Amino acid sequence: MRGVFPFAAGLAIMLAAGWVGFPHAIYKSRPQPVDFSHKVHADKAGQKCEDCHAFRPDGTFAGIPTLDKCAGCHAAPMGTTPAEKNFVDQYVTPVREPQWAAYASQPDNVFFSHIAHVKRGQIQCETCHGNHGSTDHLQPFQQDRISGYSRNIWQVSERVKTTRPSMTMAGCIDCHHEKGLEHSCLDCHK
Amino acid sequence: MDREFIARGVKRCSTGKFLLWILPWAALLAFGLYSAGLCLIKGLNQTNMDNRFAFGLWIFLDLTVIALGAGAFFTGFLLYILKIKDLRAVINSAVVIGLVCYSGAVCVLGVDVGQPLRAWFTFWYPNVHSMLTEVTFCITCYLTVLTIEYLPIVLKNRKLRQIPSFLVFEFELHKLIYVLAGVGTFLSFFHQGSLGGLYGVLRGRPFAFREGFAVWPSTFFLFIISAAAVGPSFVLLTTWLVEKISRKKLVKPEVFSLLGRISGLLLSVYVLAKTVDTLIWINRTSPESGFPAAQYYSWQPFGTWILFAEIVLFGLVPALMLLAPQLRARTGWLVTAAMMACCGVALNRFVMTVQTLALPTLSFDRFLSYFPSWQETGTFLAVVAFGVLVYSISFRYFQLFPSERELRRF
Amino acid sequence: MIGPNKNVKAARYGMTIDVDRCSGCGACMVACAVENNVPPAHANATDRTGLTWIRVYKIDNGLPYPETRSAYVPVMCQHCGNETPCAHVCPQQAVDVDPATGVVGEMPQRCLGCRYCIAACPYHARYFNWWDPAWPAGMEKALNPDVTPRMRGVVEKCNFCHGRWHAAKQQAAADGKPDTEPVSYTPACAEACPTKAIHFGDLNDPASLPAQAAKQGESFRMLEKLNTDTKIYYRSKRDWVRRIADAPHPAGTGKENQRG
Amino acid sequence: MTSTRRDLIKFGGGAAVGALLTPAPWRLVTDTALWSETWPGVPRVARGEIRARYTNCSLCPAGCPVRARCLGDQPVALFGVADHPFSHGTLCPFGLAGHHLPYHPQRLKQGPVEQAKAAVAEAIARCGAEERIAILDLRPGRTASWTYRRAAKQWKSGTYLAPHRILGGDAAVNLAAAKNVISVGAPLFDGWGTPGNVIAARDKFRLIQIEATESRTASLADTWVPVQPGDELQTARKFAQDLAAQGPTLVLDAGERSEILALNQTTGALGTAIVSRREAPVPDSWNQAAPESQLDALPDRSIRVLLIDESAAGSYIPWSRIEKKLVADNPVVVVFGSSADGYGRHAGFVLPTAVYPEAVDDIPPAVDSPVAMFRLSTSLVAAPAGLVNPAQFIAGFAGIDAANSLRERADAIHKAGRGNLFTYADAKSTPLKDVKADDFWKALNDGASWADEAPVRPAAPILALVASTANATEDDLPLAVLMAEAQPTPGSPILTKLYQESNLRLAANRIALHPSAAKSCGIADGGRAMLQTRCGKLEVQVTLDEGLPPGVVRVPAVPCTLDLCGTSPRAKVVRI
Amino acid sequence: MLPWNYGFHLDTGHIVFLGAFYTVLVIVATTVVNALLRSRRDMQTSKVEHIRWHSDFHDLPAQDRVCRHVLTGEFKSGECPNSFDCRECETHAKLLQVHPIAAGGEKEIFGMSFPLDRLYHRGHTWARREADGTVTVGLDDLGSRLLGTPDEVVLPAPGARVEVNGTAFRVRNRDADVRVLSPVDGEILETGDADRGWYLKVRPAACGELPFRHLLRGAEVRPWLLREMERLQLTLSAGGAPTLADGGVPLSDISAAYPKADWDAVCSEMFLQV
Repeated sequence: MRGVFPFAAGLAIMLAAGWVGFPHAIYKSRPQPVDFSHKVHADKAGQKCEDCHAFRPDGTFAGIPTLDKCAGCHAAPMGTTPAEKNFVDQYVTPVREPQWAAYASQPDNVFFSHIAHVKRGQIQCETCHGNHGSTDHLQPFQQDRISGYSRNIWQVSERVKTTRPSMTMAGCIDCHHEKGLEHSCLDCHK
Repeated sequence: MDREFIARGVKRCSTGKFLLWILPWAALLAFGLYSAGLCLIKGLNQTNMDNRFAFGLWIFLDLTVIALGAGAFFTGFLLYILKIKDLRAVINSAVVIGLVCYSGAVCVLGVDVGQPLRAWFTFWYPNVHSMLTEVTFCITCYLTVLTIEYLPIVLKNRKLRQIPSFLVFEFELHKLIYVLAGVGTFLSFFHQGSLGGLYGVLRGRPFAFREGFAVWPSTFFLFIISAAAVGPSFVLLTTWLVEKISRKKLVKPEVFSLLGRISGLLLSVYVLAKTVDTLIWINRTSPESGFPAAQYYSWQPFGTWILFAEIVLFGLVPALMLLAPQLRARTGWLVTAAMMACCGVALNRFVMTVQTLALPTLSFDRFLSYFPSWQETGTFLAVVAFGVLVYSISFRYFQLFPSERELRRF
Repeated sequence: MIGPNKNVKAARYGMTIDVDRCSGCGACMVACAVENNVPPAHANATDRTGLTWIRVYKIDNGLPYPETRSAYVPVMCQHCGNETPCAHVCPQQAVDVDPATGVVGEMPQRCLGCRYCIAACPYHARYFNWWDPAWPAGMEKALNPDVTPRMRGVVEKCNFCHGRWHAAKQQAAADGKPDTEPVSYTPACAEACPTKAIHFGDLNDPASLPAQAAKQGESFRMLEKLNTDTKIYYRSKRDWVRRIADAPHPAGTGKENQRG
Repeated sequence: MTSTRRDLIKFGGGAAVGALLTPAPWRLVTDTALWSETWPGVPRVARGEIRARYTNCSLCPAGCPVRARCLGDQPVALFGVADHPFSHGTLCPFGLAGHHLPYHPQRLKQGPVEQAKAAVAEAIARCGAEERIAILDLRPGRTASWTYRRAAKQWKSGTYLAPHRILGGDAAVNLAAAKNVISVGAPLFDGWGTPGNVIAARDKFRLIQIEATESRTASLADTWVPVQPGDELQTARKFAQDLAAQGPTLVLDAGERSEILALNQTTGALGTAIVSRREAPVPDSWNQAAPESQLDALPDRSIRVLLIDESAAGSYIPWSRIEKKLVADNPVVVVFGSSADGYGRHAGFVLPTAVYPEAVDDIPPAVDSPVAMFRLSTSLVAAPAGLVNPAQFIAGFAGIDAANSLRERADAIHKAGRGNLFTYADAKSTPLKDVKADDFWKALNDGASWADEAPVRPAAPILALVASTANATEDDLPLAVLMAEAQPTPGSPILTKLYQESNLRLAANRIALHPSAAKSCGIADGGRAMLQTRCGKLEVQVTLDEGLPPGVVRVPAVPCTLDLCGTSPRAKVVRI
Repeated sequence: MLPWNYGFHLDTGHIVFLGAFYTVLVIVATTVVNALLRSRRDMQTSKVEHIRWHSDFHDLPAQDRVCRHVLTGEFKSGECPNSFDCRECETHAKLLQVHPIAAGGEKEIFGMSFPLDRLYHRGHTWARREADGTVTVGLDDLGSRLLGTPDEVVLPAPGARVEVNGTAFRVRNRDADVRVLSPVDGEILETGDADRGWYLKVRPAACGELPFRHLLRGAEVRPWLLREMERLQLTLSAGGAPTLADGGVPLSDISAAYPKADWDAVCSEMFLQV
């Protein structure tokens, strides 16, 4: 019996470390520059996703809007929230682009065409970005310390139940596989 | 000082003398590891390989040592499966040789790939149609098997076997060794073959391309036979060498002769098969893909002499020498023949790797030659040194030749 | 990998290259390197260790001066359609043939750099990154955003400018076209060729120039007897040029070609 | 003791097993593999909006229209402007990579500007009666050239120097009108004229290439006539006589040798394939400018101050010819250029200039443009601080204002109201008279080219022929020198594809020999050797080329070799 | 490699290839695990001594493993299949019925005393059945001369168990470290020493004749000893020492007489251990 104890101890410690400690340790996280509320903009301003996250004429996706887009409405504070005031003082007035971090940013070698999925595939934003569009606060941005890949903390992933950030290749493949659109690596890699 | 580690009743040189022997090899190993480190950290630009000579000294080395290491599986196969009891005298030695060759080869492969961090992709996303996948899987599996086969030899060490659990485990594991021998044989047959297939499937390289049966080109089978043929020869060679160096009688003469006979038989089969294959290739395979076979030998220094040397000089001749009882009886002839057989297979692997890449396929392309850089050579030497070290240590502390003790009396 | 969606109309992108028009200026090589973020050579690189997805070889009729006559042949990945030698041997599926386009794709992020595919390729169209890709300070700003640079230790090769193909598909999506029709686009080499010697198109589309050129008598493909069914059709009125498609001449006549 | 050790081992074992049962090790394995995609060795590409901007390439007088694919403001790729009436959307390999020039490692960014100013001012002050202040302009015909001529006028001993040229100035070539072209080594498909125009015209004329070696042009010619160096003239004459009957036969020559170009007077090319070309209008106020004069016309040892504008590459004059014109006691030589590899090697001061596509400059019409042209090379990327604009630098000394001479020239052209304006963005050609002055200027800056109207019946020019200086026979030097096609120095770093990663073109540090010639010098392929001529020696690497005649050495056309071989056509190669 | 990995298709290639791969893995793994379990069981059933003897016996030179009946010349040749444990040997049992071993013989052999009241083990120990049913165990004359006056004798504590061919006690002399093999199974009652002429008093695990069947006796002793003397000579000569005085009486302390001999090796030979 006594002989088993050290073994069990080692086992327990590593299990704890690996399952509890590691998943946190592997990510370094930083807060977003502005505490932006998608909720407020969706409800009060009554905007749709594509109002701000627009497509360019050549089909490329503009992603997170630049300051001038925000300044269009927020030249001066519209509401009373400190977050907005801070935003206006810190960025709009001195015309300084906020350094947003994209949760769902894909690595350099991935070619992801939003328009092909949204316009052609008729996929809702929520399918990949979850309830992000209706949240009140921006969660801190998490990034893998080793690979530097970002973690899409918003995705409601049906299948990829791992500690890897979701919106992985496996996730993409699944859908493409079902639709028979899984042709070659270079479909989605550049 | 390390007396209690050395088996009772066998003579071993003094520790000092042993260290003196080890030292140069250790130095060589250190140098080799340094050059290998350069290749890993600075990248493969440290080598003299290029976009035409994508494979160089290392792949040639891998193919050769794996062929020579075939003694491990084949002796095991003969002893445990075909129950040729006399081979018990060399089986341990054969296992160590195998282990050395395979671990060396795998290490070099680790340096040879451009992105070692991704080496596991081959296991995780295998392309089962690639010969290289077959090679990778089999070699890693077989290396594991060899390590397990090596374990009993280690545990039988005089000091270690005093620990009851070791003694018992060794005893029980040794009872099951034939299972591992069987698995090893299966794996070896496949990867020796797929190493040949590696080049035989290159339809873009008519010099190497061969037709075959099912998914396997003829080189697949040629490599199996040649490896099986040369394995015993190499065991014979090393045993003889160790006897000379340690100035001891290690195995009975009849074991030498037996090894020679086995090697000779298989070698003659190989030579026959190789000849047939070559004829088919010259008269059908190569011309059909638009390459008249004659031209391969018009690029100096690769003349037809190389074909002659490969098949006749280092194939047929040693085969006959090994089959002639009266020649086999004389150690000198026996060893020479074994040596020639080994050279023959090395030459064959050289032709497969280097000549294949040196020959141009496009009419306006150049015939290229390649000479390894010192970093490449260093890595190569590291494998040799590693082999000698492991073998020396094993020989000193483990019973590589069980009959040594009784032969000691005569 | 998996067969394409049934209702996707498969394309077979290919090229026709008029050797008689090629002036050997090298514009295609430069345009290709710029388009695909191929780095400048390392100081120690040579024509044997360099990276040129498309390479213009100078060939000649083998006669001594002044009877010698030469021509220039751009050689890039020939995109074999039949038992593609490189895709067949890659141990980890880093090379595949897109059934929807016929393009042989190399996936550098999947490649482990065993270089087996280089040994397998009869056209010497595959290149290994012997060095870390390095650009002079500031020049990395000028990299093409549609193509990611490759790391050291992997193989790369021509993929018919798939960055441009992506862009074309994206544009098609923006224009509301269905993704079942193959898009038409032009790789950098074809666009840059000053003498218009290179033409790119869908071999499945009879109207396309390559499809028509392929039928002409003076068209030929490299090492046709290997039966690799390549998608690059060369074209020349000169017999001796068409003969280069055959296997190398024995050393007697085929001289060492120092150029190209 | 042993029990604790055993416990330790057990603990370790448990830990190992435990670790294996967690995601950690597997995740680490995956992450390291992913790290190998993003490790420091791999640069990250920027992302953003792609847009097209237009300019004209100023690497050579062809001035091909350029469509720049820009990420934000940064050009990431250059292409020609398709359906441009003259260049037909063609760019040469050097133009295709022009946007890399600002990042060339050898590119100059600082220079002794103030010291140069002081030295020049001082030298001008003590400039003797017989001594001159000379401005050497390698690419005449630009607006900047006019500034230099105006400046030269300001000094009593000011002289404006330009390389001697028979074609490309007042006389231009009209390939479209040629029935035959006899080219004595002229690199028609290798940097001569406007590539797009030459290729477009190619199918209409018969090309006879008279050249010792089979150059690119020769390989595309209808006939390649291999000749021994020195026999070109006779051969050209023979062909000229035979072909003249068949219609306008244009005779071109790589080195613009008068005796060869003179053949045009007998082949009916004058007035058809060679036409006189009037220069684009200039403001009246400029008209009292110094004339263009030739270096050889000056007495030796007469130049006190020499200002060389190398920023716009043109034909390179071997230094030995310049050097003997400089005064003996420390002349002041200032070179304006982007690298120190040219005249900078000989000059007292090298002042850094902007390079394409930083610089704003206009490009004179190419030799094959029958009519005048005016197009701007506008800056696509911001130039670094500390650079010098040669024109304004020199204008400053002369006390004239050249700040917006380009605009003045544009207005002058607009005032004349001739010709058409072709705008690149919309590929539209509009008569200039229908365009407002400001729109004209704006269009030029956004990418456009103005072409003068063609005269109703082209006039025959008087060719500026000069008596050729016979070269001393140098029989002790066994090899005749063949200059390879010109190459921009420095070019884009990516040009290693042509010079190093394939030997498609002859690299600056290489020479080519026939194997037998190399053998006789005992040199193997890639061996190092010393190239020796009357003017000096240079260490080079030897490339074997069976396409060469045995008696010649092929030498790349870069400043250092031009200094060496430019004036002495024979050389010898010695193994080292 | 796994069904959910990218590029996995359920086609023949994958099934055959990966099938073979996983089979190999399973076989190898089960073999090792199997060996581990067996050895664990052996440890628990304390068969260590048994296994050590078997392992040693297996490694003995072939000509040292000959059957006792070869010694007596009943057979030409034959290795002992039962590692010198004649108790379960049918051949031995049969032979005994045919002609039992002659009780005779002499007690003086080569000037060494081999009293007839004892049974001899091939590892040079003897066992004497006492009247009280116990068994005394000691080194035979050759054994004690080989070991001479030991530097150290490690005897098991009373109450410990010994088993046939297992270690009875350890003797150290010069560089030799000898495990003296036990002739009998049983429990140790008392320990003696060289002066008392015996080392162990054992209560045998079983009584009757069978437990002693494997021991040499009577007329068998002489041929056996003859063979032993040959072996001794061979080992000594192999060790480079001069041979024994021909047929002469061995000295009382042989080891002392051959300082140059590798005594550890000699003893390991003579006391049947590796």
